Amino acid sequence: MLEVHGLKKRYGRKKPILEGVSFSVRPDSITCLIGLNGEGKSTILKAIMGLVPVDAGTVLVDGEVSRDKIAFVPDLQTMPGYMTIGDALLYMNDYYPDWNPKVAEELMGLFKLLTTDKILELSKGNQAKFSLVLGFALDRPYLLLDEPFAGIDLFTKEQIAWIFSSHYMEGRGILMTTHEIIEIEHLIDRVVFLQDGRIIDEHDTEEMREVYGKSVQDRMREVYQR
Amino acid sequence: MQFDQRSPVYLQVVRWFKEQIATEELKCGQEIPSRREIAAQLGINPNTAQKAYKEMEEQNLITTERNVPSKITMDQEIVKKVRTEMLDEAVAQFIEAVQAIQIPLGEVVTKVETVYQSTERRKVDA
Amino acid sequence: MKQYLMLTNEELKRSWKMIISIILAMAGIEILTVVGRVIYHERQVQEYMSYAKVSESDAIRTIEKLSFEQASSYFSYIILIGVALVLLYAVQIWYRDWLGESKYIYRLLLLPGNRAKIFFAKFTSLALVIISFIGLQWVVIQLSFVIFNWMIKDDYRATSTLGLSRTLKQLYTMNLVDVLVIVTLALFTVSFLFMLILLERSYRKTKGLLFIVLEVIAIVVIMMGGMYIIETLDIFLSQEISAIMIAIFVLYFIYTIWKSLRLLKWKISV
Amino acid sequence: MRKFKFVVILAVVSVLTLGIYTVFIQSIEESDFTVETIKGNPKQPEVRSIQAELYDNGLKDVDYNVELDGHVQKKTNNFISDLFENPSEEKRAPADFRRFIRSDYVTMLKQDGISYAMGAPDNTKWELQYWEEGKQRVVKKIFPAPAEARKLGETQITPYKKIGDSLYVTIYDLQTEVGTQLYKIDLKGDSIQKINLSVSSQDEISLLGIHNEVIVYYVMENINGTDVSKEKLYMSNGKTTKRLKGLKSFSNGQTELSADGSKLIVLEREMNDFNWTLYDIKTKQVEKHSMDIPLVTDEFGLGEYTTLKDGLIYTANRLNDGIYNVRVIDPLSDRILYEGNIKDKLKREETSLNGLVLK
Repeated sequence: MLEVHGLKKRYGRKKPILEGVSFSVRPDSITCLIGLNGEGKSTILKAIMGLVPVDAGTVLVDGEVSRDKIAFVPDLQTMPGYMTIGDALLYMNDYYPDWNPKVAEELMGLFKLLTTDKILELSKGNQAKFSLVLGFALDRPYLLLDEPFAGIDLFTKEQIAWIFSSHYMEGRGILMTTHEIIEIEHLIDRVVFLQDGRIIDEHDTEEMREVYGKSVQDRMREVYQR
Repeated sequence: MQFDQRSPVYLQVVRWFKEQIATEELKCGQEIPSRREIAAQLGINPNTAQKAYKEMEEQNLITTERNVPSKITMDQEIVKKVRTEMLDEAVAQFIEAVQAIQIPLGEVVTKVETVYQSTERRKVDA
Repeated sequence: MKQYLMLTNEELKRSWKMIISIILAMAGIEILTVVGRVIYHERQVQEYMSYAKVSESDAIRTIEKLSFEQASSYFSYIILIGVALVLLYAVQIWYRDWLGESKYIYRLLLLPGNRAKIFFAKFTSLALVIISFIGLQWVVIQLSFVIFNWMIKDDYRATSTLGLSRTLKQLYTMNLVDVLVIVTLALFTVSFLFMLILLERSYRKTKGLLFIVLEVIAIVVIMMGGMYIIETLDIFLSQEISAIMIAIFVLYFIYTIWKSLRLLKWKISV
Repeated sequence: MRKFKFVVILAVVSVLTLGIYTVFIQSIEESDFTVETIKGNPKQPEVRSIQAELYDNGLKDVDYNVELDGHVQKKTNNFISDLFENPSEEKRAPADFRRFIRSDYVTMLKQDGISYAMGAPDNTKWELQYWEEGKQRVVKKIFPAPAEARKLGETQITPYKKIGDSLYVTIYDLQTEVGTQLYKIDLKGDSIQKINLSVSSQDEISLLGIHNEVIVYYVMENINGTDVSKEKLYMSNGKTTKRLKGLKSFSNGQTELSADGSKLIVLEREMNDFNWTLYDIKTKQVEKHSMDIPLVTDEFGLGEYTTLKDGLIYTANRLNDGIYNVRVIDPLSDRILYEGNIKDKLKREETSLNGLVLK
């Protein structure tokens, strides 16, 4: 279980962006963190990964404070510009003991990525797919995806969505943020609603459909009263 | 496969299987794909596939022994029950739609017969 | 340890073209200035001979012979430029990870294990660049001396022994301890600069600048305070004063490293 | 290896280039000094105490201390070498003695290997400490300040000379900067006796020498009303004071009473002319002496060092690149007690003379 307790964060003197965020991500499930623009969704992901300092709050993974069990796929390119995909894969192999070259190779094949391509010359779609490879090819029980579908074409989205129904999901707890909720709603096990720096609602999607007959989108409209 | 966002996905998967059984595309005792294969095939999350299979086991539609692919039930009764269940459901929906526009029964019956026969003939010609 | 060295290699690989081009440019310019001075001096003598219609020896007597020391007088300016470039590199080596198309800082902060290796990788890159610059600069001096002796006419040359300008003698004092002292001071400056950068990167804009100013004031206060206390107490022998000063320097050096590592661990932000 | 390529390249470049630099450093020839004695014996006490300070400001600055018996001490300087160098010669003195002499109210006299340090922390008591080279013990004495001295403000005590068991000191009021008083401290009897030199209390006394209780000194008296001041020479035995006339200006050169107390030696040295005058205390006769000394100044116009100490004239003069002539002269008899040439094997033009240190 990936547990987030009481995350608080304020950027300078502005209104605090996180005012005590607490929720948890179960293993072997896909949890989607939903919030309107600027509500601090990716701040939460970055905070979990220790990429931004928090004023208060802790993140526990199976009871310990350690990030070695979480992989992170940000929605931007993280490898140095001059690298080709091949270099990046070697880089990951050098630094990550739990790097799984086999999975990397499989995904590279599935996503039709070439090791000779220069990363910064990749299309936005391919860059997104390559970031996913870097995330999934790590044997880690938890995986954070920040806007995996942002700004990419339909076919790339389908390929990425396919991965969510693939065996690569087994043994993994996924926490993701996305605005393209409609297309992948059926893939999500759990939704967490964020507003004004706090988690205001949490649901098991199948249960919500069975008991209330509501889709995630319906619930969103109610929660955010737009 | 397209999903209705407002009803549980796992039940829609079970229904999909029932249709296959009703139309005997899936024969009794026939092996069905594993949870992983069905998830990939239908584009659903492995947990949902798992839940669907558990539901089908509870409804005795399929039998699963340890790490052997699940099979459709051999029990003809269940297959018959699935067919009637599917028919009832289709008819219920049809009637609800027809009553909504208050057509007398007689007219409905004759309409159904003619349309049913013409589609049968078209199926034979194709 | 292995990862730290690999990271250092990564840092150097990224700026390799820049390092090579700076070294070649500096060497090239320095040699050109020497060649230029020799040619200019020769022309000066020739022109004076024809203009004043005197023999070559008289012309040389008035215009005076050219020594290598004079020919290499521009080296110190070029070295200053080199120092400035190294300082720029010390800043760029951090900021390129935040700015620029790819946000390498994410990857660095996400690497498993201790984040200290990030600091020491960049620190070692700077150290290697600085020491190589100092070493190569000496090679260029020797090379220019050879070119100088080869080009200049014997009787135009003031002395055949290698002479260095006053500023060059400050850097090349023919004593290895001095090289060590210079490198240590340079590394202290780099470490102090790294701390300031990390302060800015952790607290950003206003708060960041505030902390930077505080740190600078801290170092000034410590130095001044230390001196003042020593003066007023006036019980220390000169050796003891030196020992105290060096102790303060070493402690502050360690502080800048410790502070940087702490910032990297707790306060840094992407 | 692929993973460390650039680190290795730069490491190798650093090691190689610094290696080249080290090789070059080793290849620099350092001066090697030999002493050729022309006259006299380097073991003589007056000569043994001489140390010629030479330094080489070529590529590698090195300091040399050459003793006339041929013993050479070499010291290469670096940025931090002088951090740990003890400025005062009392390197091996006990720490608290070094601490005492460091305090700014203390002044020091070195004579015959003994360092006398005196100071008045406040004008109620005088502190004296003296230490003999090589000994661990430091003699400490504290005297109540004499009545006359207490009247002064912050006083500076300057030990002048030790003759027999008594140490002559002059004291000077730092605040009013007026008047000097002379005292004789009996080190055995631990008593302080003021020596009255009949001179107005405003004038500053400059001692020239003391010989069996007779003190020769001069005073800078400014002719009232003008800012011009004239040196007046006196002789006194503490009771009667006599004015000595006949000797024109001498305060700009170095002036000392001769060892036998009979003559005043005034040494004046201007580059190439090297002369001194003798003034007989009794006969008031003035004799001018001179000696020609070959001097070839270096490119900066330097190359000579001359001083008068304990009645003898010590002079060192540059003859050529890397050759220095050293002489010890008895001014009374014009006799050259010692003469020798310090020769640098390399005949380097960068080698220059810093001075003579007389221990």
